[in-house]
Order: sequence, then structure tokens, then C-alpha cells
Amino acid sequence: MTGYRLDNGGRIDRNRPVEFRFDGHSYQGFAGDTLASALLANGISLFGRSFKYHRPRGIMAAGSEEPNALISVDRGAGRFTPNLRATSVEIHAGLNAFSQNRWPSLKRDFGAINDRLGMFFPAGFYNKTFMWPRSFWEKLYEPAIRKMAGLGDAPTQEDPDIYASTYAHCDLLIVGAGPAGIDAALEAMGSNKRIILIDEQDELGGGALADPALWPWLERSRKALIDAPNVTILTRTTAFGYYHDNFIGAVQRLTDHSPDNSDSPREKLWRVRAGEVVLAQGAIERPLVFDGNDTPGVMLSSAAKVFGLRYGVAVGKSVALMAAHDSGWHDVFALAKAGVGIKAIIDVRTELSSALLDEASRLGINVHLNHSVTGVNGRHRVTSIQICNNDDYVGTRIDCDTLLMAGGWTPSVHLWSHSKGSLAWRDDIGAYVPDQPNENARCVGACSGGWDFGSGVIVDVLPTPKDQSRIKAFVDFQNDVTAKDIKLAVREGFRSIEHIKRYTTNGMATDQGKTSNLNGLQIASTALAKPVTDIGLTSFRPPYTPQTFGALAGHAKGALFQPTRTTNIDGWAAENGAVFELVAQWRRARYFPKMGEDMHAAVNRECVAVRSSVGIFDASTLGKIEVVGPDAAEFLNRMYTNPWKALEPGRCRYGLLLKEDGFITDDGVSARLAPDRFHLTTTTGGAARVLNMMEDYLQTEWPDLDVWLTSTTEQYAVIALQGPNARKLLEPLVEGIDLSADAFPHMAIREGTICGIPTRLFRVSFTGELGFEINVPTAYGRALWERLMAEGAKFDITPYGTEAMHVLRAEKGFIIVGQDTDGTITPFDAGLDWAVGKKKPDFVGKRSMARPDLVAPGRKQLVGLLTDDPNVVLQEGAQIVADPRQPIPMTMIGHVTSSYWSETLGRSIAFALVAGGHEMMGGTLYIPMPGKTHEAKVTGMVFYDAEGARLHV
Amino acid sequence: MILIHCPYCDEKRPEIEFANAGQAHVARPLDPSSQSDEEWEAYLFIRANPRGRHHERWRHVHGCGRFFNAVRDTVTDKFETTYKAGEPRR
Amino acid sequence: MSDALFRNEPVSSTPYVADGVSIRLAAPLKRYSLRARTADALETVLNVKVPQKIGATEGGIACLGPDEWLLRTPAEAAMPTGTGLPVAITDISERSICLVLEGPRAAEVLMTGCPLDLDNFAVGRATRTIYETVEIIIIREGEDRFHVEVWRSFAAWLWTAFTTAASH
Amino acid sequence: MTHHSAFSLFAKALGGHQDWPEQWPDAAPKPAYDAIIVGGGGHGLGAAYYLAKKYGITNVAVLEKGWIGGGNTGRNTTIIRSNYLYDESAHLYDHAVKLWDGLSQELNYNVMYSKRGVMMLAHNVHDVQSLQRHVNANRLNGVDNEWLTPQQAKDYCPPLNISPDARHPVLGAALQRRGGTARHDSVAWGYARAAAALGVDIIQNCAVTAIRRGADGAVEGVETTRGPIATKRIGVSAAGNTSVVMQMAGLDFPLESYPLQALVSEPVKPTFPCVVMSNTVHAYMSQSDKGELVIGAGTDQYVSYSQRGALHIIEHTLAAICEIFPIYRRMRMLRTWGGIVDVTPDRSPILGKTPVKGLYVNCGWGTGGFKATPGAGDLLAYTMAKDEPHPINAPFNLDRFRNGRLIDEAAAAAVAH
Repeated sequence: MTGYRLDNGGRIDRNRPVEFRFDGHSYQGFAGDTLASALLANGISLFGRSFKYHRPRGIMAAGSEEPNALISVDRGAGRFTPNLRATSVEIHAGLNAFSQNRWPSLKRDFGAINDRLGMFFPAGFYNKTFMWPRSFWEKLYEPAIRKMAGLGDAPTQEDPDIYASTYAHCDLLIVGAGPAGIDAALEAMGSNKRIILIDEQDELGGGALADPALWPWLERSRKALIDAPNVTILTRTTAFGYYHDNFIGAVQRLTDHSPDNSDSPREKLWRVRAGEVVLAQGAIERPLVFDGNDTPGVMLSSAAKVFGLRYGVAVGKSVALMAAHDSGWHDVFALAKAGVGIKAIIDVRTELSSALLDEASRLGINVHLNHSVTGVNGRHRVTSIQICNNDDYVGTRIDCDTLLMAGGWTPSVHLWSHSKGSLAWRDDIGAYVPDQPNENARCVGACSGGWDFGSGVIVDVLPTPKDQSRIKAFVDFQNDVTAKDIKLAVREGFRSIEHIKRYTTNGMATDQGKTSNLNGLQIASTALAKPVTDIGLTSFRPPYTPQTFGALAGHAKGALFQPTRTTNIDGWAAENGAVFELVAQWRRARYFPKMGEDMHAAVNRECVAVRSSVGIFDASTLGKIEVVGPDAAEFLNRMYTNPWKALEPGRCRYGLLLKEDGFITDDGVSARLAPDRFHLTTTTGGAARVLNMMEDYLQTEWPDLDVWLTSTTEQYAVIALQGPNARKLLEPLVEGIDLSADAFPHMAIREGTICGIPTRLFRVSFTGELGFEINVPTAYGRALWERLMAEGAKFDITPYGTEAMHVLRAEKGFIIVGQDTDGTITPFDAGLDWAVGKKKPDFVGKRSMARPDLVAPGRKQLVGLLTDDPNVVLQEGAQIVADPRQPIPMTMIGHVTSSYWSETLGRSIAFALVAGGHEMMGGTLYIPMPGKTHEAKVTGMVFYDAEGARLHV
Repeated sequence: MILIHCPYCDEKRPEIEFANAGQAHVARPLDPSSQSDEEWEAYLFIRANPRGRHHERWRHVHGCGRFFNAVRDTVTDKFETTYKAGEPRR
Repeated sequence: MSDALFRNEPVSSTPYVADGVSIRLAAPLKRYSLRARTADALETVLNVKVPQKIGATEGGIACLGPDEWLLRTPAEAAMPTGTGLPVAITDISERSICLVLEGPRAAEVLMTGCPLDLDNFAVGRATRTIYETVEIIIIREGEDRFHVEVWRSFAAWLWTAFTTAASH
Repeated sequence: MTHHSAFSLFAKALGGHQDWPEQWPDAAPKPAYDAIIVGGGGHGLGAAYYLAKKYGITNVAVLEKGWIGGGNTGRNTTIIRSNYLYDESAHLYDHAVKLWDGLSQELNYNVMYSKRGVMMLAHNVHDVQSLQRHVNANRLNGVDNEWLTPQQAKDYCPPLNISPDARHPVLGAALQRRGGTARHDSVAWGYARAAAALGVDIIQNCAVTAIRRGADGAVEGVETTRGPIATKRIGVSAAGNTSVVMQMAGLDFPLESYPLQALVSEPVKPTFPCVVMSNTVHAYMSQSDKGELVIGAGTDQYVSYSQRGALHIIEHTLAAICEIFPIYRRMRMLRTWGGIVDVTPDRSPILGKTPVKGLYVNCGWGTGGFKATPGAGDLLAYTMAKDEPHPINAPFNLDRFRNGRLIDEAAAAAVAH
């Protein structure tokens, strides 16, 4: 034996040595080692510090249930990962791992002072102190607590790795590829079922990997499964959550085990829908609870077997076993045969089968029945143990460097519980086992409570002559919860296991109680003198083991996070220097700055251009719905506030849409193309919502109407040409439409062609200028835009963005739903009485408008505001008061909804919602801002060309 | 992600194709103007919100586009049945 | 008037080719949304056979819902307007583009974000569904060939999603 | 009751912590009480405490069907703030924030209220307008809330990604410095312990099965799984289960209950200094004293009492978190859980009298109830003691759904919590 590496055996590849680093030191292991097995082979026993007391900790387990040996791995810039379990990290060349929660070093940790003071930090201590003086909590106590808490360091740089995700479907999903899972797969393999077999480890086999006798069978089975076309095998994959209707989330780790960072995904999220689920997750061995059970070198018996027989590592040179279960005996027998020195077996029981005793005797192992370990000596590694007879407490010391614990087994019912399958308590094994399924699922093997590693007894705390209130017998090793913490919680009146868990934090560490829950339950049960089943069971929640944020986000990273919708003309805007804004899911050009211009200058220029010549605007994002059918007009009449039946084909109308609660939800100009065909427009953000709302009424309230709705938002690119030269620019390009004022008046629609492409041409204006909105099939949007820019050069055509559009419409008193209204505004509040059909008996929202508060005086109403100082542009969202001298809290009567500098008017303009505003025309209101209170006069909302002369040309 | 049987498509489809549309069989009064404030409040806002058997509406919005009704247990989240809009309450 | 206007597509016209799958933009199609209470009502207007069952396709017409069909045709066919009849025919030719996924890994790429069980999605079937948060229509044209219709403004995102998935 | 202090902790430590008394006795129901609170969450326990402490009604029972603090109190992301838009809401939540300040001392129980600051992100022009409206309204209401530039936001919270190229770039933020977090369980336990010391009976595992009413319709008591209990005053503070309890009194409510998920990461050393909320991206996050990143996820779309949410909600939440805070993509999700949130049509709570005499209600807090805990408790107590609402909670009545006087923060600002 070299160091702790056994001379032979194990599944490691002794021909492939692997160099790696831990805490800055170089070590060698073999391909197939985990960080835990490789370090153990190098004689390392100290792996980390515990959460609260900073006690030295070694390895306790060999798998993903490990609570102690948490380490960080650094794979280079942005690739730092804290809190990995050394037992699950596969070593590879260049692996760079670090211990955690210690300063300045693992061996000399300043925080270990907590251990000395541990008596002052029992469960819930933080509730009882740190309250005086009051200000010290935030300044002193809390920062100190936070610094001591936490485990590893958080990453500090952006993760360059990518992640993948997929859906998958199968008829049979098997979780866990130990012997039970493999058997289930082999059994189903011959059918035509699609089978997925998942296991968290790097190879199939589970417990069989530590049982060389099973290796030939394992190899045969593995080959058969790989060859089966209907079986998909996913190793290094953790099924972490079991959701509704047999939907299982799993994460596959793809690259962390290899030395090189690559461009391929680091991890992959599998979202599996299964016909049937077979859970074969096995069972986890239970630690025993006794003074010093957390000393490095104390570990689970089953873990020692895994290290010995799977990895060829002796966990110690002189090993003792503390058993309450037969399985530990079998483990040490196997270890002894593999060459590990077994010093003694201590068993809490008085009687055991002669087979076990005979085998121990044959192997020359000392046996102490009816004994318990009562103390462990050694700080960074066990040096000896103290044992006592359970009856007379007569004791003796045994020198050893490792102590194994065999406390029985806990079936892994985590996923079963996620699925809401019920559990039944089994006294004989002191554990919950699966009972009635809630999904099409079943448990097989050890996770169903069926195993062949013998029997045992359940002890909550090992008998000891010591004062129970003084010993440190750990239950939750990572969170430093001791048996006496649980008893304290009970003493303080916490009776439900959920309370005990929360008060002590038992089971809330990164292992989520895999090794601590059942011991905690037993101790609480004893303390409360109630059966376990009376104190409840903490519920298991996904994930089974911690899962990477990035993997759960899957491919939704960067460009694939959320789609940004772009119009056909967006590329031109980007190439021409547009500054964009995001509106709903869309990206829209906000303004087009020329060299050296800020937003203010660009917007002023764009506005002036529209008023003086012609501007061009990409309005493609406006929602569009084609409403077709004999009852189209009737349907719209019921939906919108205003009448639609009399609208003539070829004409447009402003439509105002309320929700059934009477408040404005959307608006837009819509056109009647034919008696049974309308072209609606909606706001950019409202398109999907409006269509859904209309479908709702149509399908469920008025299914008798013969009318159908089709979203045509993306069928058309829409280019607005606005300004006195708009017609002149357009005329030569259009065929089949007479653009003259008489033939094509404001608020009309015509169909024809433009530059040879069919168009629905609207004569509408959101600027107050002569204007057209040209709808063409989307694919031609950019080409048409470029043609208009070229042809418009002689008019100095100016592209303008949403900001100029906002200014222009505000100058004309047009509202923007969602900015000037906010979901609490009626048409009357918004001054849109004219858009409400007074004679209509009903429309959506009409009845609600008659509710008492909606007709009460003093409602907030939309008005214009002109600041006394014309240069002051009020902040949108500024609050308005009637009396600026009142103390805080002030009575606010409204707020500014829209506010701009109007270059055309040479002054600022604003809209505001003001309580009783319609009755305040000419009055003065105040806008108190930090450092200055502004004054403004209440006005009408139309600031420019009130008579509309510029429109009707 | 629950599976929902669309009564129009006649197959179970994943939840993300659907939009829940609230309690079922809350019919809009034929003559809203005749409704008292209390009646109108009930139509607009009062909901059963039962712990157990619940009638609700879904829309297969990213599928066939249709609204339909369902009976689902709100404790287990399991569907008892789904049926087409306009069919009587089950 | 000078040259005819060019078409501007949201994704590259160069196919993306990866191991086992290619992704390309289909040639422009005429598309119509056809709505009626029954297939028969549509047949009367269109004078062609209209599939009755949701998911079925026939002659370029896919039945997407109980009252909704999608007609896709390469031809510049004159469509009736259905004026005055209880049907709705709406030109949606340019609302979406079509991405063609072809090759033995086509289904695998689609399944990275589409929650449907494509093993049980027969050739010839069509449906509206979703890829992550983006609505799509898939039409299985062959064992290894899918047409994916997506609204234009989402097409660039979907192209990136498909090509990224194909590259893995 | 042992007074909690560093000294008592020290003294008990010397005794091996053997003589700590019960924090609150496990009471059995008496035949009658002056007042009963249905629901042993933070709100209900708080109401019982204030009934006894401020209004002299000490013969009070809190009836909890499970274990106290086991509902939304123990399942939320512990955010405390009061920077609400409408006067009514700002006053309501600020009443609570004022009580949070000093609550540890008042209860002699450290609830670990940490004024870490709550920062709400603006990602587009609409958000900027909306959050500036909040800032201005709060300033004139005397509620602290200030506007930050993107760089100031990053200075306050260094992990924040303020790249203008982000899918949802940060255009600014509103910061309430008094906002923060508290330890959720401690709030329930602290109120329970303090209320019990004043004579309140805290009765767990006692589900109300019926509400008894007299000939005049007024309440006379409740039937429970532990027998009948007489009382003339019942305050229902049952969160997601309110509809079920109200139906026992024949009342249909404007409420729907939805699953809401939350999650935490593995604990790490201090890395995240405040609370950040983004309504546009649907994510909010803080770091607990223990070191876990605490993350709120979205609600599922359907009514459910299963306390079980869907995976795609978690996927979307973590995708959003990783976009706003890209340094955390390699962090790992440790635990998820689900609560049941009761949501009203205007997403504001209902706190006041009901049409049934002697029956009072506190519900509809949606995703935002934790921050209101002391205020809701105090105001429910006031309303029960005086048989009329306090001016602060008077606007949060049931009548508003009839007369239309809604308090719709969400509609007003697209800010739901």
C-alpha cells in the first residue's frame, strides 16, 4: 500500500495518473477518482470547516449526500464554483480545488473560536440577543454574522460557459442505475417502450460499483443496455425534481469532468415527460449520534466500502466500526479482505447472528457488543476512541485513525415525495417508505425499503455516561446542529418537526437533510415522548441536489434569453445610427441623432422637419387585427365604446376599448375595408392582449356571431409619412389611388399599389400634419423605406423616432394609452366623452362606468399643463398639489403623465391627471420637486393647430 | 407543467400551450344595464376559489385557439374532465 | 419608377448545415388564414377539399383548430374573398416565414424547446405549438423534415435558437 | 417568560441551556374567548398581540390548522418596503415599516430586520416614468424613496449588470433605503411568544370547520377539529385559505388563490448587499443572513392549493436572475418551495369589516403580505376592538369592488409587489 492507496482493486485506471491541486498543493490520483478518493489516498483527512462552529471536518459519505467536504473549484476566469462536494467532483488534469469557510487556512481557522464559544450559540441564539443597543444590529452584529456564515465565496465574474436544454419523452423513465434500476431497464428493454435511464454518477452501477462480485454482471448489463436502440442512458445526470403529470427535471453535467473548457454546453437541462416512472434511488446510510461524531476520520461505513472497493483507497490504516446495523459488519468484512486494517467492531446491540460473529472472529477482528462510542480523540484526524459498555458504562480506549458508523438506512424517497406520493412509517427500519402513488410511478430496490444488507436497531443518541447537555453529538453536520439543539427546541415549545427544523436549521444545509432528517426526527420523538408519526415529516422539495442556475435557465442566455422583436425596417435604423428603446417585446427607434446631437437636439430637429416638410416613421409594431365576417360590424360595436355599424367602407374611425371594469385598456384607428372586413389597429404593447380579449368575448359570450379575428400585425410593414410634403412625395409612387384631398380625405383608407407592391394606404395622422400610413407586405418594408428616403431627399425627408412621435402627438393633444392613462381611467376622465356612443345600449365596460365611484366628483381627469416658466420641462411622474406650503405628507391631487419640450411652440408642454381637473381650466397648480416648486396653469390638451387646419389639406 | 386535455384537439398537450382564463360559467349578463351594483360586482369580481373541485376556463392559445371548460381539483391539481365552451356545466 | 422593391428576410438565405441537420429559409409562400364554422362551409367557397380533423393536412391546407385552417401555396393563386358568406379568408402571406429543418437530427433540434412528443407526431401532421416562449406552427413534411412557421419578428431569435441547438 | 438578552443567553449557557422555558405554551381551546383569530401566521399572531397589548383584549385565541408561521409567513422572500404609489397603500405599508423599526425590542425577540435597502429597477422608458412617479409621490408622502442612475444603482449593488446592451438594460432605479428584509420565522415566533405572555392562547392543529351565527346573523363562535368555541368576534387572517373560511359564513369573496414559488441558492459569503426587484424581468433577490440568495419566482397561472409549482416558472426566474446578475450563473439552487397567495381583483388587500356582524377579515395580500405583518396585525386588532376600521385601513374595504373605488397599484404602475 502506497500511502492509503490499496495495492490493487477498484475501478480506477492505475495506468492513468492525474495531477491536480487542492489548496495550492499538488497531488496525484488516478483516472476514475473523485477528489475525495484521491485526497484520501494521499492521506488527507481534513476537508473543510463547518458552517457555524467552524469545526474541522473530513469526509462523511462517498456520494452526493456528503454534508462536510464542500470545496470550490476554479477553472479559470468566470469559472469559479463554490460548495461542490469533494465526493462528487471527478478529478482531471489541472483540477484546482480549494477548501472553504476558513481563514487564514484550513488548518488554522480563526473562525474556530466559535467552537470554543459554541455554548453561547445554541439553536435560535440569534433570536435572543443582538438587540441592544438597537443601532448595533445593522452596523455591527449583522455584518459580523453574515461574514461568519455562508460557505464558499460567490463567483465574482460573468460565467463564460453556455448551457443547453431540451424536452424529452419516454414511456419509462428509470431514475437510478444501481442494480434495481438496471434490472428494471433490462426487464423493460425487450418491449417497444422508449426507456430513459438516469444516474447521477459517471458510470452505471450505483451500489454495485463497490461490489466487485457484481462487476461481471454489471458489464454484461451495461453492454446490453447500450446496445438496445430503445434505451437512452444519461449518466452524470441528476433527476432533481418530479413535477405534475410525470414531468421530471434533470440536469446532465457535460464538461466539468474534463480538463478543458470548451465551447460546448457545460450542463444540459432535460425536461422529461414519462409515461411511467420507476424510482430506484437507493438508500442512504444513517450516521450515529455521539460525542465527537464529526471528527475527521469518522465516516459512514458504506462510504468506507465505496472508497475501498470502488476507488482502491483505504480510509484508514486502523479502522474501527460503530454499528447499529448488520450492513456495517459486511462492509468491514469486505474491507478487511481488501487489505484494510480493521481494528474493532463495536455494536450497540447485545445479540447478533453467529454468522457475523464467526466471520469477525475468522478475520481476527475484536468485537464489543452492547457497547457505544462515547468519545473521539483527535482534532484534524481521529487518533483514538473511547467506548463504554451500555449497561455499566465501563469503558476502554481503542487507538484507531478511522471510525465507521453504521446507523441503518434511509430510503431516498425524495422524488417520490415531490410527486406527492404518500409515505408510510416502518418501525422496523425506522424510516418512511413509499406508500400510495400520486402519479404513474413505483419505487424499486432500496428506496422502497427493500434491501438485503441485514437488520439493525434504531438509536437516537448512543448511550453515554456524559452529561448530555455538554456533549457535541452532531445530527446535521454541515449546519452544526447537535442532539442537544433539537432537545432545546423541544424544551422551548417547538413541537412540529417543521418548527424544530426551522428553529435548529436541522436538514436545511446544502445536503437538505439526507443524513440528518431521520436522526433529527428520532431525537425529537424521544424528547417529545411521542411516536415519530405524530410529529410530522418535513416535506421534500426540489431539487434533490443543488443545481446550477445556468442549467435551469438552460439555453435562455444572452441572445437567446428573451426574443427582441424587430421590424423589417429595424436593420436600416440600426445602420443609420438610431438609438433604440424597448417597448413591450419590440425594439423601436427612439431617435436618429446626427453627428454630435443629443436626444434633445435630435428630437427637436425631427419634430421641426415633420411640421415643415415631411418625416418618415416606422409604425410597423402597431398591433393589427383583421376582423372578417358578416357580423364584423356588430362585433366591433359591442367591443368598442363608439358606434361602428354606420362606418362606410373606405373610412377609418378611432376606437376606444375598455375592459369590463370600465377603464381604458387600448385604442387605435381602424378602417372598414368592406362591409364585412375591418382592419383594426391596437397599441404596440396591447396587440396580443386585445386579440385575446376579443376572442374571449367572441367565443364565450357571443358565439352566435359570424365573425373571425386574425392577427395581421406582422403581415404588414407600416411606414408613416407625415408633414405638409407627404402627399407630394407619395403621389408619384402610388398607383390606383387618387391622393387628392377630396378623393382621399383624412381618416380614409384606399387600396392600390406603391412602387408596384400592393398597399393598404391609410390617410391618418398622429402628428396633426397631413399624413399617410402605408401598409405593405412586411418583406417589402425596408425596400419601400429606402425608396421613400431616396425619393424624399428633395424634401429633406427626415426619419423620426418614437420620442419625436410622442412630442408631435402631445402638441396635438393625442393621448397614449398606458402613459396618459394607467388602468384606472375612464373615457370621461381622459376627456374622450366624444368617443363613447351615448345611444348604444351596451358595450364592454359600459355598465361599470355607472358604478358609484366612476361617476363621483373629484376623479382624476386628464388636462393640459403649461408651466409658468416656459423653459421648465416637468418630470413625467411629478406629483401635483394645490397648496405647495402644506407640510409633508402633502395632499396630492394628481401627476404629470407626459411632458416635453416643444420646439415648434418654443416652450414646454405637459399633460396631467388632476383631481377635478376639467373644472380647473386656467387655475394654477404646483409641482414640488426637490429644491424647487414649479407653477403651472391648467389648460386644454391641444397646444397646436387647435382648428385642425394643417390636417385637412 | 401540467398536461391538459384539449376537448377540441382531443389530446393532452403541455400547459405552456394554454392560458388559464379564470372561473368558468361566469356568464356576462345579457342586459348589463339592468344589473344592480351588487349583481355587477358578483359578475366582475366574486369568485368561488374552492379548495377542491373547481370549474375553470382555459384557452388553447398556442394550439387550436379555443376557449374551453375544465373541472380540476385545486388540491391535487388533477383534471376531472374538460369540455367544450357552451356545453353544460359538469 | 425604377426597380422593383426587394424582399428583406429576417434570417440568412444561406442554409445552416450541422452534423445531421440543416436549417434553411423556405422560399416565399402565399399563406391564407381560412376561417369558418365547418370544413364544408370552406369547401363550398374554395372548391377544394379541406381537411376535417385538427392536425390533418391536405393539398397545402392544414387544419389548426375547429374553425381555423392554414393554406400555404407557392402559387400566386387568386383567392376568393368570401364576401357576404360566413367565412373569413385573410391574406397572411408575409406574417410568417418558414424554416425548414431537415436531417436525422431535425426532431432533436426542434425538441430542444418544443414540448411536444415528436415521436408521436406523424408525417403529414400540422399544429400550432410553442418553442420556449415563441409561438410556432410545425408541419411534419417527412420523417426527417419539418416546416416551422414563425412570425417574422421572432424569426431571427428562432434561427439563433435552432442553429445553436444544432451546433451542440 | 425569560427575558432574552446576551446576559440570559450567557447565564443559560452555563447551565447547559437546560432551563429555557417554552416560548409559548401549547394551549388547549377554552370554551369561549372574547376574540378569536383564525390563522396563526404573522398577521394573525400580530393581531392577537396587538389586541392584548394595545386594546386590552387579552382573552384571545389564535386558531391555527397546522403549525404557526407555516403558511406564507414561512414561505416568502421576506422583503420589507413601503414605497407604494397610492396614498392609501403608502400609508398602509409605511405604518407597517414604522412598526418593523423597533419590533425586535418591543417583542424582546430579534426578528433581524435588516434595512439593506430595496432597489426597484427600471428597464424601459415606461418603467422610468412609473418609478419616478413613485419616487415623487413617496417624497411628498414622507416615505423615503430616491432615484438612482444606472451607475448609482451599480454602486449600491455591484453584481448588477448595467450594460446598455442587455436585453433589459437598466435605465435607473428607485431605492428605498429603509426597505430590507427580516427573518420570517422569527416574526411569527416573536409575536407568538409576546402574545402568549399577555395571555393569548395559541392553539395549533386546530382547524376551523364552521362559523356559528345567531338569529341576528352575528357570529357566535366557531366549530373546530378540537371542539366548539364561543366568541362574538372573529378575525380571519387565513391568506390563501380565506375563501374557504369565508364560505363557512356564507360569504363569497373577490379572491383567487395561486401557487407562488420561491427558491434559495446554496449559502455563500456576503456577495449581495441589498434587495433588488425587477418587475419587467419578473425577478427579485436578496441574500439572507445565512448567506443564501433568496429569490422570488412567479405565480402559476391557475388556482391551486397544492403548494406545488411548475418547473418552467423556475426556469424563467433563473434565466432572468442570470441576465440581471450574470456573475451568479454558476451558483446553485438549493431549495424551492411553494406558497398559496390570495389575490384580489385590484391586487390590494382587504382589511376590515364584513357584511357579517362580528366577522372581520384580513386577506388578499397576494405576493406582498410579509412586509405588512406588523401593520396588518395592528390594524386588524384595531378594527376588531373598535368595530370600525382605522383610517389607514378604511380604504381597503370590501365595498370598493362594488362601488369601483379600487386601489390598483398594478394597473397604475405595472408594479404588483
